[in-house]
Amino acid sequence: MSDAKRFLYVNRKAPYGTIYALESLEVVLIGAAFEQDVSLAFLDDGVFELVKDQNTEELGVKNFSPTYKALGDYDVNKIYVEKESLEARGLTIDDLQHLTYEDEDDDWAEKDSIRVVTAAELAEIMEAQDIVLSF
Amino acid sequence: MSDAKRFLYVNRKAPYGTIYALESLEVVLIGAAFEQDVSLAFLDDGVFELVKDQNTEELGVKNFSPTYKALGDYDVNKIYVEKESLEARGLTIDDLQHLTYEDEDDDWAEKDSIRVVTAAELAEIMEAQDIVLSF
Amino acid sequence: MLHIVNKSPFERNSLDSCLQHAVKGSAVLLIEDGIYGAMKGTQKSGTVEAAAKDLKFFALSADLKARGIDQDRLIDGVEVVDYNGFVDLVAEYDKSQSWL
Amino acid sequence: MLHIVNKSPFERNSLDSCLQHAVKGSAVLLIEDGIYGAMKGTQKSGTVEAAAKDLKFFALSADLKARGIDQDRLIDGVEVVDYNGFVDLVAEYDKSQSWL
Amino acid sequence: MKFSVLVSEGPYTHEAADTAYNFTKAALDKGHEIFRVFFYHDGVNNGTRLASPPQDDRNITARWTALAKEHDLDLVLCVAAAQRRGIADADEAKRNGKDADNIAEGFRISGLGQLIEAGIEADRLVTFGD
Amino acid sequence: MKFSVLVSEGPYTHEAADTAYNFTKAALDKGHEIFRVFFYHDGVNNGTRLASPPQDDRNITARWTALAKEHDLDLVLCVAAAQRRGIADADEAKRNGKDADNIAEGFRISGLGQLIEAGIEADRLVTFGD
Repeated sequence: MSDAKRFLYVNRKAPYGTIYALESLEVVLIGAAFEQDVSLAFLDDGVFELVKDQNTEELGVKNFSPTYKALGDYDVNKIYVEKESLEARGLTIDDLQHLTYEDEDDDWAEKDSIRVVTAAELAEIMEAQDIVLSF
Repeated sequence: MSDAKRFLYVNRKAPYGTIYALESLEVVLIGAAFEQDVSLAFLDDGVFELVKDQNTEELGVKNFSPTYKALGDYDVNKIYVEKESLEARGLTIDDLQHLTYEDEDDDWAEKDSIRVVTAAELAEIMEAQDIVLSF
Repeated sequence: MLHIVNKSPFERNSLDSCLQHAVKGSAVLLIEDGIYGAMKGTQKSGTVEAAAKDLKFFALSADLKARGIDQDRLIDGVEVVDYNGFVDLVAEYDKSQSWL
Repeated sequence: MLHIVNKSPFERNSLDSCLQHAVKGSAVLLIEDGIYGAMKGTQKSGTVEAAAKDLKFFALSADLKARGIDQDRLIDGVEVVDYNGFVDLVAEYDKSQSWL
Repeated sequence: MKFSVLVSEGPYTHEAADTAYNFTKAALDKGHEIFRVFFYHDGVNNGTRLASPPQDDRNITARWTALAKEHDLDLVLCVAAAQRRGIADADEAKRNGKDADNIAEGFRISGLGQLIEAGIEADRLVTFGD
Repeated sequence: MKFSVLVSEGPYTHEAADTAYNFTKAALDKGHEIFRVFFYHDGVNNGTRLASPPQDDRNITARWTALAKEHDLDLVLCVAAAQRRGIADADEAKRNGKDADNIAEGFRISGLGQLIEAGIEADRLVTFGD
């Protein structure tokens, strides 16, 4: 992994209103095969992408939210959610899907993928990347 | 004109960043042939559409702002610009193009097409329409 | 008039602008990402709560459900309608304005 | 890092969000409708003026001219660059982030 | 009641294309008349027959085509907007020297005047956009 | 220096399509290398040959085609995004049972992996979008 680049996928938009959340996820899944150092950031309206119990039957579009659950299987387990963005929207971590991964360095123990961070912490995370892809 | 419908074209977006300002103007010009009662409203970033001295040479796209000057010839002379939107953007009426028309009921005297109105006045103007088209 | 708002109030100014231009007795229908404006307990709830004295608020059920926003999270007085209700609102009010 | 903002600060939250996440020493390039954020005397000027203590601001000349915004209307310290300057900024900073 | 519908965004990218369809269908199901559905701006991209969306998702163009067939709907793509964005029927392709066309069944290309007429003739005009 | 460019919006509707072109051209003129221009989301609509924009305005697709020819540029349309939106080359058209294709000269269709590779291989990746 020493040659790996640090890729951050920044998600700032609500799901369904536009396609960016869905097509961003498609990039992440394809990108997982490239063995890079991948992180995802959810801030601003992007935090709405992870809200649980999405049901698109009446809307008549594909519900892509279950796919977030698969991220752990793709070794995508650094998922940063911004505290200030949640608070501004009246959300807590309990409103979001519970995303986990199995830690191969810790006897495959199941661990949380989501880490709630402050805007200041997220700013440092962004600064530490090689590539920032925004959707 | 008794059967005419009152059409209001609402312009809320800046020019060039998106095509809506230009394609809205194309509707207005075509619509002018239909002998309806036409008004235009410029509010929010829409007020930027009327800013004078636009020069798109370096950008490499068509400068469509001279077309606003033609509106008077098409009998489109009720152009409402919102005072609060101008003020929030540090603009005054002097920053905008001077749009005029010739008043056939007043010996073809040249008159101003732009009327600066408050948000409250604009709300009443919107309410008085039959059709509101937003861009 | 029926005002239709389809953008998130956290991302854009369209709900704010709509509320500044909706006269007393008008209706505001929140659709697509606009439904986030109907949530209580957010940074934006106060704006809608204040406006609800003079305006009727509606939110589209298909868009609430798609986004996992349960009806009990909505500001008191916001009425949930389905697409049939959307059609009825358009018919009931003499015109509509979409705040794009 | 070079932050790139292409939306009007009056319409969207992208400039605000960018400024909340740009660390000291970063640069912010305003392009397309984002150039309105560089104007002085607006409701939003204060945000950029305050941020200018820690960040360098640039605005793209092609977008300023297209919109009829003269250089003397810009906040003090905002540097105007052309597309060549845009390329130089991308090369100078180790990465860029577009606030879409 | 007689409705006209204006669709200002393309398929999949903005929900407007879905909301417009769901609204139109609900209006028809309730017995209202749809005078016309007019596609402007990127809305004209709803009328291409070359799209192949994923099998597990809706096919927006096919849905419009089916609704048009069932209810004899008038689906009009603005000619100026279509020219800018590369949507053409056989006539337009020929007129502009193109070697192919891509318009889907049930759609037709016409002028902006059809939008104004849609506003004049209908009791209500509803806009779906970005 | 080696740049990659990501274009996320279609032509004319959003200025992103223009800015991306102007940036790419300036970078080439300054002697930089463009590893790849990748078109995603509605960006794939930049690659249709069926558009006929007004004569007094720029032709965005033709401009890319000319730049690609001059500098041997790699212009890649994302296959998944292109399928959703109806942009096809001859192979894609055949594979999806379509009777026509519409891709413009100088563009090719390939997978999303090409975007990741563009990020890995270039010194800088710049995104233009809405």
